[in-house]
Amino acid sequence: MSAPDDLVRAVEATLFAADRPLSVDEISRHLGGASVRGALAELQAHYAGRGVELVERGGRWHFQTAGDLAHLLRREKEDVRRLSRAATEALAIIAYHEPVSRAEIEAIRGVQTARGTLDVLMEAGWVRIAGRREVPGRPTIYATTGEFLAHFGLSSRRDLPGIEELRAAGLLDPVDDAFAVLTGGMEDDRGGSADGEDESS
Amino acid sequence: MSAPDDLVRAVEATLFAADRPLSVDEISRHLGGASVRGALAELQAHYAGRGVELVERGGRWHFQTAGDLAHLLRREKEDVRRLSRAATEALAIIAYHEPVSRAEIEAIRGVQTARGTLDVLMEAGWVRIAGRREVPGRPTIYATTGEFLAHFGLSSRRDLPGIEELRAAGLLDPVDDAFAVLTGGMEDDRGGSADGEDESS
Amino acid sequence: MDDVAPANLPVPSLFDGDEAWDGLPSGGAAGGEGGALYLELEGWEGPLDLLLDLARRQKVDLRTISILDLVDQYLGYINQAEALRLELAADYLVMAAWLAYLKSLLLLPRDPEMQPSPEELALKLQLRLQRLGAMREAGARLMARDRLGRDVFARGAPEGLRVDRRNRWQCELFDVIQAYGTVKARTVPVVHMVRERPVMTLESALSRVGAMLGTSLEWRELRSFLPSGEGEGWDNPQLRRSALASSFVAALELAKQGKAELVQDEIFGPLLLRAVAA
Repeated sequence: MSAPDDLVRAVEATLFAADRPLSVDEISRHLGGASVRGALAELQAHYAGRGVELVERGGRWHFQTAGDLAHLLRREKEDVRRLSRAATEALAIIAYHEPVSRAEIEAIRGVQTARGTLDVLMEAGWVRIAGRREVPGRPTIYATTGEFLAHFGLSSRRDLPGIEELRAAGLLDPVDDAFAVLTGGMEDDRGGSADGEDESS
Repeated sequence: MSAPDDLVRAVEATLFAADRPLSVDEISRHLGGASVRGALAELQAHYAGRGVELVERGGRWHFQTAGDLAHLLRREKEDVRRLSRAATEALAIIAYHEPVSRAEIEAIRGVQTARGTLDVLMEAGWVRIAGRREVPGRPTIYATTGEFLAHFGLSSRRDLPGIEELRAAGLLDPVDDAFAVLTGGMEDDRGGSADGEDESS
Repeated sequence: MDDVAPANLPVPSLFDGDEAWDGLPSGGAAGGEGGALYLELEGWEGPLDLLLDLARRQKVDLRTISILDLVDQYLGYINQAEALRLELAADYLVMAAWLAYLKSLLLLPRDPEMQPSPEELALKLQLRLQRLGAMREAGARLMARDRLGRDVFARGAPEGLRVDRRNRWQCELFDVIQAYGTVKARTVPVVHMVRERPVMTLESALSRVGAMLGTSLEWRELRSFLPSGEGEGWDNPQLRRSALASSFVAALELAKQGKAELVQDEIFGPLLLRAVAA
């Protein structure tokens, strides 16, 4: 590689330090009126095939990262994170009851659901907006996605265990047995009433 | 000129695109963990003598225009902060003695350091608080930053102009130490009077 | 005796002659010999700074400055300032006093007992001037380097590197099912049932107290109206408390109906009760 001459070096440095693309005239003016076209051509040849290229766009010259390396400018980093309990509950409710509005999710959870919770489920790709309910206020309704089924190894939502199976598995027992004990232990008959709803959908 | 290999191109592109100097680790992490030292050396050699150079400053690498082109590129508009004499001296003392406390700076300068002086240096990003000295009073101690090295074109503090000579001449030692050496170690009371504003602390 | 630079002491050497001082930022004041000093105290960063500048004007290596000359120059400077009635900061005056003292020590016959000797005091001053001089020069050399953003430039318009963080959310099917179970269990309507507790009703207290009152015109304490009897559970303290409360309300009711009199001599004292004589 032959050493570049001073004009080439000056053009190279000028374009490198410029905060915007420069026209031939601007470069020339910056360098005391020197004729810079030859230097530009030389630089362009020099940088061809390198990680950085000298390009002309609409009569203005600038350095830019080589097109095939553009992916280096944006790198993705994945953080593995566990779904929060609130989000897991919301997901479960959507899966069992879909399509549901946020108000319905809250009614079933008995707790307010933060806006971010549904965003997380959508970011995860498991929940999608499934339109609007045609009732006053036209609330957005949510449903699960194909990705949801794939991620959880379900062939369809029918694969989700029904209420009776949940009961059999003890999953409907109150979590907080300690609470029951404290309040006098009469934790028995909690009405056949409650489970009536929907395994269906 | 042989075509650069993919890794060299990738390192070149990454450093060109970066908006701040990058450490070897950062470059490597950005490129999926590749070992980049060889590529850096190759790039540095390739750019030597061009209008743009690859430099290492305090362990971080960046491209910058060649120093000998300063006369072409110097910009009138955004002139670099002109440091006051007090700030310049304080900066030199911190750089050559770091880490130092304010009292140590004042001992060398023989004058109190105005509150704003160190602030200016910290605001410029050249000086940082480096903890506290574990002596009575636990004074804050100051040191220079990577930005300081980058701004003044120093690869490391070893590059500080004349630092070896100064050290060899004992001029980086406190007056009392130098005095003890010169007078054969009589380190007794120090003339009680006006020069008493201790170098110690 | 003029030149006090201690020739007998080894002195660190840094600068060869005065070239090294060229190019330094000169202080705010300048001036030639003999009173041509003009005064510009703002220009000085303290007395040491002034001394250093005076020393530099001796045009010699800092190792060989004449401390006595330096002292004279400093004192001359201060005198001039005072003659012009300039207000001098205290530290300049302190330094002047100390230098005058040092000068007298250097000129007077030597006191061999004195520690440290005047020469040593002078040496210390010289060491301090050397250190300040060294740092001043270092600062100047630093400032004169090719500086990023002034002499050399980073890329003007870097594309920038971006790291997009993405979350990969983790959750197992079991978590979902369990969560549903939890929600269901949590929101099942809760039925509250109050357990039957042992009480004495107001009605039964009223009839009991009323009946017992009819047979006695003596004052009797309320507690004596309470039922007792081991087998019937009247030893249950809860039941006894209930009986007392109900009997008290019954007594009030009887008094209100004019069938009984109530007396209590002191707060929390025994509550006495008897039938009203018809």
